[in-house]
Amino acid sequence: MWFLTHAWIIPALMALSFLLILFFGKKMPKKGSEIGIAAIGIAFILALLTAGSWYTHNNEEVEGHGDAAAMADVQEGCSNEVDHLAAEDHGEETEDAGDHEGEEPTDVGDSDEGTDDHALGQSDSGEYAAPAATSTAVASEGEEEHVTRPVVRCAAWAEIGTPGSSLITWGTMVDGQSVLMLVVVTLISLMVFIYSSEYVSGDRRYTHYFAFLSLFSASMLFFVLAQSTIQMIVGWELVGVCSFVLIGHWWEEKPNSNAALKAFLTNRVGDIGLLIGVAILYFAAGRSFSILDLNILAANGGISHGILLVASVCLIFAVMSKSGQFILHTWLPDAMAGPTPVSALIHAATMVVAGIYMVARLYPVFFEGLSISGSSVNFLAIVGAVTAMFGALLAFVQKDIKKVLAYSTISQLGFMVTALGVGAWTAALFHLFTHAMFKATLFLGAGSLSNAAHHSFDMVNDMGGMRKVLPRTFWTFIVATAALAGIFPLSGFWSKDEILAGHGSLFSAGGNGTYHVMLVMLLIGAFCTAAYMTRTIWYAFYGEFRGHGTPHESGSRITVPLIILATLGAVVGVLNLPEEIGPFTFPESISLQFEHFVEPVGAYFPTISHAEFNIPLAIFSLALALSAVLLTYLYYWKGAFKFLHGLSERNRVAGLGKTILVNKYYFDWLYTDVITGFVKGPAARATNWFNQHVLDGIVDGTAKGAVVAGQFVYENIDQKVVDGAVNGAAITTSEAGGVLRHLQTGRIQQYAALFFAAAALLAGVFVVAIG
Amino acid sequence: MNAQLISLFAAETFEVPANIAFSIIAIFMVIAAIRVVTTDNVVHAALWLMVVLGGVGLNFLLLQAEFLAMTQFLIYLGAIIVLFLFGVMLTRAPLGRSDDLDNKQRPIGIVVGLLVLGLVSYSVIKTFGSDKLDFSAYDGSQAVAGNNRTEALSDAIFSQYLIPFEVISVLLLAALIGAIVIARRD
Amino acid sequence: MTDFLNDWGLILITFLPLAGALVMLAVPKESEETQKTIALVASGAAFALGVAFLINFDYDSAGVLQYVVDNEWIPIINSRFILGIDGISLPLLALTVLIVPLVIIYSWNHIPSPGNPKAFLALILLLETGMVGTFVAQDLILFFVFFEIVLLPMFFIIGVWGGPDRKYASIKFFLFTLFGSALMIVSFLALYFMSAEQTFDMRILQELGGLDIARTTQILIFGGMFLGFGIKVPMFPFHTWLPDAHTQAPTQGSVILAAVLLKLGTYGFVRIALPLLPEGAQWWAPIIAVLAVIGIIYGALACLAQTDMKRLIAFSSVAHMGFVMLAVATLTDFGINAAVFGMVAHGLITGMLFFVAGSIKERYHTLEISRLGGLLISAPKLGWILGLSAMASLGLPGLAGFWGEFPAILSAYEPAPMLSEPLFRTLMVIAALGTVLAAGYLLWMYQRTAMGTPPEEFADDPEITDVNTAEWISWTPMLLLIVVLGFFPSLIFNMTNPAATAIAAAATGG
Amino acid sequence: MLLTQFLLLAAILFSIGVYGVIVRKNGVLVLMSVELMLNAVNINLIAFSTYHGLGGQVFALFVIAVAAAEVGVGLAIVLLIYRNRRSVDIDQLDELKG
Repeated sequence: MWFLTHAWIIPALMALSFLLILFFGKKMPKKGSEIGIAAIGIAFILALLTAGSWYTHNNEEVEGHGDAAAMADVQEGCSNEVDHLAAEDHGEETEDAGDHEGEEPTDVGDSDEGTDDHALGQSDSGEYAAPAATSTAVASEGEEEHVTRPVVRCAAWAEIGTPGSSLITWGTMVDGQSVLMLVVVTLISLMVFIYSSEYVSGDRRYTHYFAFLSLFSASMLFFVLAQSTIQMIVGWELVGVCSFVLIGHWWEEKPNSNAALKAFLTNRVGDIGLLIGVAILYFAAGRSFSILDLNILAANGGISHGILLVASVCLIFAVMSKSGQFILHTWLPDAMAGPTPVSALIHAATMVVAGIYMVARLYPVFFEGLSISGSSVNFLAIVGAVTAMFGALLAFVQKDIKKVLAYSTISQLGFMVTALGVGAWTAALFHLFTHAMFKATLFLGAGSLSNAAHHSFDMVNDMGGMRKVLPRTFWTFIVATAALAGIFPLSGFWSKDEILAGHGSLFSAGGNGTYHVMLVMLLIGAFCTAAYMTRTIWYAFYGEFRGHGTPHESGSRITVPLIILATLGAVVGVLNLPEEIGPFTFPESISLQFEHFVEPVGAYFPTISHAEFNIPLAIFSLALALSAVLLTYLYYWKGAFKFLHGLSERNRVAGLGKTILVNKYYFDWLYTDVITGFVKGPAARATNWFNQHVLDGIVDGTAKGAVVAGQFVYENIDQKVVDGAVNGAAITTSEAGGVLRHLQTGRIQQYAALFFAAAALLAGVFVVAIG
Repeated sequence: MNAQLISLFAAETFEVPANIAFSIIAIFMVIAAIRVVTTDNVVHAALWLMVVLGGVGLNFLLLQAEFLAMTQFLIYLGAIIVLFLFGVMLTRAPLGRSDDLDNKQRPIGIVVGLLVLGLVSYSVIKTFGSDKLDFSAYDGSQAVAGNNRTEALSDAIFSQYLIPFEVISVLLLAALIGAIVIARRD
Repeated sequence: MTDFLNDWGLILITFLPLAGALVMLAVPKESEETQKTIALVASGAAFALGVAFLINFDYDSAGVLQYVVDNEWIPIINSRFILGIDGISLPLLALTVLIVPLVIIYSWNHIPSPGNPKAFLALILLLETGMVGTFVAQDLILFFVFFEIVLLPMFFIIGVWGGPDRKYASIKFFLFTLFGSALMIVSFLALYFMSAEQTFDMRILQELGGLDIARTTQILIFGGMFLGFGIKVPMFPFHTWLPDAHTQAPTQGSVILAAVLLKLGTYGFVRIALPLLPEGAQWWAPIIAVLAVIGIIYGALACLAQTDMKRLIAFSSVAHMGFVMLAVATLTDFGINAAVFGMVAHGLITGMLFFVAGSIKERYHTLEISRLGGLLISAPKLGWILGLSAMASLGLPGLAGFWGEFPAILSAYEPAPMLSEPLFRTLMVIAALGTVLAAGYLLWMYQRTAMGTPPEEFADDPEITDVNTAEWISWTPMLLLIVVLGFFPSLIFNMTNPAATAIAAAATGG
Repeated sequence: MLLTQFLLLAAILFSIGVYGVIVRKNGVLVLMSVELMLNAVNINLIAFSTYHGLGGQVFALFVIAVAAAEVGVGLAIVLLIYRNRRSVDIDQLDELKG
């Protein structure tokens, strides 16, 4: 329990590591990398302990009934809805059992005993009717009531609005989903940190690299543990900025900084959706950012369908940018400009799945808003399926091994999004989990290859025949490729199959809806995946070495993480074995463990149904993958299908297709040249012109007008009329003066005489006349 | 001496000799003043002026303003006359006689002077006629004895007239500096 | 201590800088160190008082005026000398008394040409008195007097110590704001004559809440204030003085202009226009909101076309103040909170950007973006500080800018009940688009100035050094605050929330 | 003694002073005439002070002080004029001629 309530330590540790590296890193013997590795190592251990703790917590007998009991681990004040539930439940309880201590929810504080007592107290006092907003899922399953009890801790962040009812909180919301991400993020981070200490050694900004890698881990963990949507935004943007910094790690070269900018700006475009979506949900949930509140309300009809639909479309927009979905995927391949470990960590395993995670986190919003259940098409599924298929096609024409992997990532993320879109929630997260392992292996393997090939990623021109020189890299790459292609019994097979089954179409049943079109698209995507990965292996590892110099195997700090990750990528599939495969049944203790661990059951999660494992579909998809491998093998290794070679040069249609693919469906052209070009160029210039000429023109014109008017007044009225009068007077005066000037002798004494005489005369007048 | 005694002394015992003294002094003063404005020797003019100023001081004594009289003697006779003599010498004025000291406005001057004199005399006589001097205002509220009149004067200067006094001091300073600035060779 | 603050605190904090300026006049021109010390001590004392206020302020009743000083002033027009602070004034007051000493420290070895630190620092201190006075004045005439006091020193700072085009810029600045002020004082007078009490006391006027003034009259009076305050903000289309003033002003002038002066306008809206004229505010709110959003997009687009760094930052101010005004126009507690936070955040961030721009100008003798580059190589720390400020400026969460920008967008989703929801929601979306453009122009600017390799002409320039001590001292507090406020926004919201709630209630007549 | 006798004496001295100011050509002599006028005034002041208290004496004192200052400055001016023109003839100072 301690680990669940103190999960905040993990991101805080990484943030501390960031500061330490930033300020003291350069003075350390290993330039700060040791701080980062130590911190992430501890974080990983803590994450594992948290996972263990969650496992126990989750499997504990649920004492008490209803959602109030399930939410007993939610700290007071973190969620209005839960407080509401608790109060309701509590009220009934005190009615029924007068002997209860009457422990008010208000004094729960952070004492876990208090909440436990509360739950115990309930079980003592017998059966209670579930409150109004209870989950029907729990009741309908009937058997044993398993309810997920998220552990939520929060602190006030700010209060904006009417005091008492509009507190913005931040904190941790720990349940299976966030624990899973904790483990994934810390594990991959640990591997990448170790790998990087060799891979980027001697780099010009080695210390900064580790600092920002730490900051990235901190932000990602902060995001994963988010208790409120606003906290999610913060984490979301912070990982974005870390990605920006790390993509642009070698910013001396223009293409790198361009890629960084592109990534950041594209994400910003998506962020509009996030900001607006969160704003809508904030007001819809009665001025609350709490994820729990939102989910409870959305799952139980507390928010109208229309609002949920708009909000989910807005949020999908955000997913498109962050998780590289069509049509905002274009930044992801360019993001490969960053160091390879960064690509592995950020642009394959963790940051890019933030979108998936966000959808999964707010799943009731999407589930209800998009009416996933009982439908056959929805926006989320379309986006995912299109991405999965077209992304895979793009991977075919890439020469750069990292770009192949980037498009592969886009495509695989499409799989996950589709899974969420069709209601296969667990499958999506399971695929996220397995994909993180094998895709990280692939990226790190690509890094190892380029290390040998003089830092080139061009597999067509600079690689080839590497299998003999880099045996460890080769074998791990092969394993990860097989997993990615979904070859039995590697992990990719299980997770991909679950997604396919979740469509509720073609051989399978038990899904939430019947998504035929998406299934077909995903199958095409899966076929392509197997094919382009085989192509990659051909170019990288077989044939003659086409580069220069003598390649050599990388050191142990590179290969050990590779081996660990490849092993994991191979075996983690067993974590979610189905209950039965045809005649075989797996004991309960080992089947669907992942699902039990991750998937929430309760008021804050919609009721989703789970597809059964389906042997025909599994065999069909496996056959597709194997045939893809075989065909590609024949094409490259054996030179079969001669007519295909050079087809694009001969056939107009094929040529056009290839051109479209090479130009990435012209999205880059559209964004960079058309939209950005327009905004930066004509639009900005027009605005500036407007400012300088129209607005400033008006201002200057007014000023000039005032001056001209002034001049007119001066010349005509002042000079002619007024001055005329004045001048007239002056002329008269001057002439009179001409007469009188003779009096002015300049002799002071004359003046004195005049003065005295005049004074005397005047005084005389006074004295004689008046006095 | 008490106040009564003084007024007695002033009013009666001193009446006649004072009048006689005044007449003599006044005649000398008028003659001397006329000489000041008519003499054709600059230095003589200064010396005649000295006579007038001394007479003024004596008049002060007659009016029982002994402090003022002393001041008059010290400043005018002591300082200002010397200053004039310096002025005369520094401007290389002819030390002997000269015919060129007056301009051509003598008639105008006489007319204006008589006009002023006539007017002032007329109004003075008309207004004050034969008012007798009494020195009661000197004693005013305070019983004056011995030197106390000077004391009262100083009291007046440093209390009631403090600010004008200060202003005058500043003026003196300014004049001093001004004179130096104007007159110095540079 | 409390008694002292009650009786003398506000008077001292307002007039200490002025006293410093007067003392400085007595110091001979040659002893520059003494002048700088006097300036620093005077503004430092004001800062210390500001800290004392921050400590002793009663946050629980931040919605009511505290430390009120109420003395007779001009009895013949019933104008009184009333000072007081509440949760809206306090953060801005604190911002002012913080920024000025930092500017003075920065000036220690950065006196712009043609020199004469005595006059320069005295003007800055005079400026401080004006700014502080504006934030604490609770009488319309007093407010107006302080509001105008600010004008003159700034005019001279731009006109004397400015760039090559300083005359044009300073006169434009002066005339523009004076024009606004003229209309503003007319509005104040109208308010005086129209209201039942015939008083300039804002407390009484706010209590009356414009109830005794007819709606059309209110709209007209608000119009005058709108021009007066709107020019100062500045709102589109009255902003054209700003880029010129910023570009030509010396660094210190730019910093104060951006950090504090622009806030006088928005503060005027929040403090005077909204609560005193609720019905006028409700009529004008949609117009203000539309202009604010035009300002956001327009400012951003204009930024993209700029070739001069300072001018770019100046236009970004137009965009950012657009967010503040959008928040104000919603007339909600949320919006006003966001607006005040936005003011403080913008003050810190844009002030910081101008500081950095000034330092770059000093080193490179140009701010032409196309000529710069590779700042991260030539002066890495300066480059990182520029990066952090740019990130904060584009509203990155975890830094101060976010808490001004996001709540502003949020508040536009649900404006006050009498305002049109569809309009404000549309504006919200457009404003959100503005955040993308903000990221665009700031990062393009950053890319072109800081990234890449230094251009030939500056490659080995010995003048291009990294951040020096005076710069560190004056920048560190601002940088720290940018980060701290990003993570602990309640530091500001605690003060503003009660006051903002009260003002929103007054503005919506509730 | 009568008040009038002093006042008449003062009047005579004053008129003589006026005559001197009007007639005398030499700057120093003009100043002397001015002194005559000032002293006449002083007599008046003292004479009246027998009626009205010490104020008159105080003012006479001030007049003396001012006169001293005036003489100082006046002589300085005369000196300057002399230095510039080698003459102190006031007749020749006719810059004010219209």
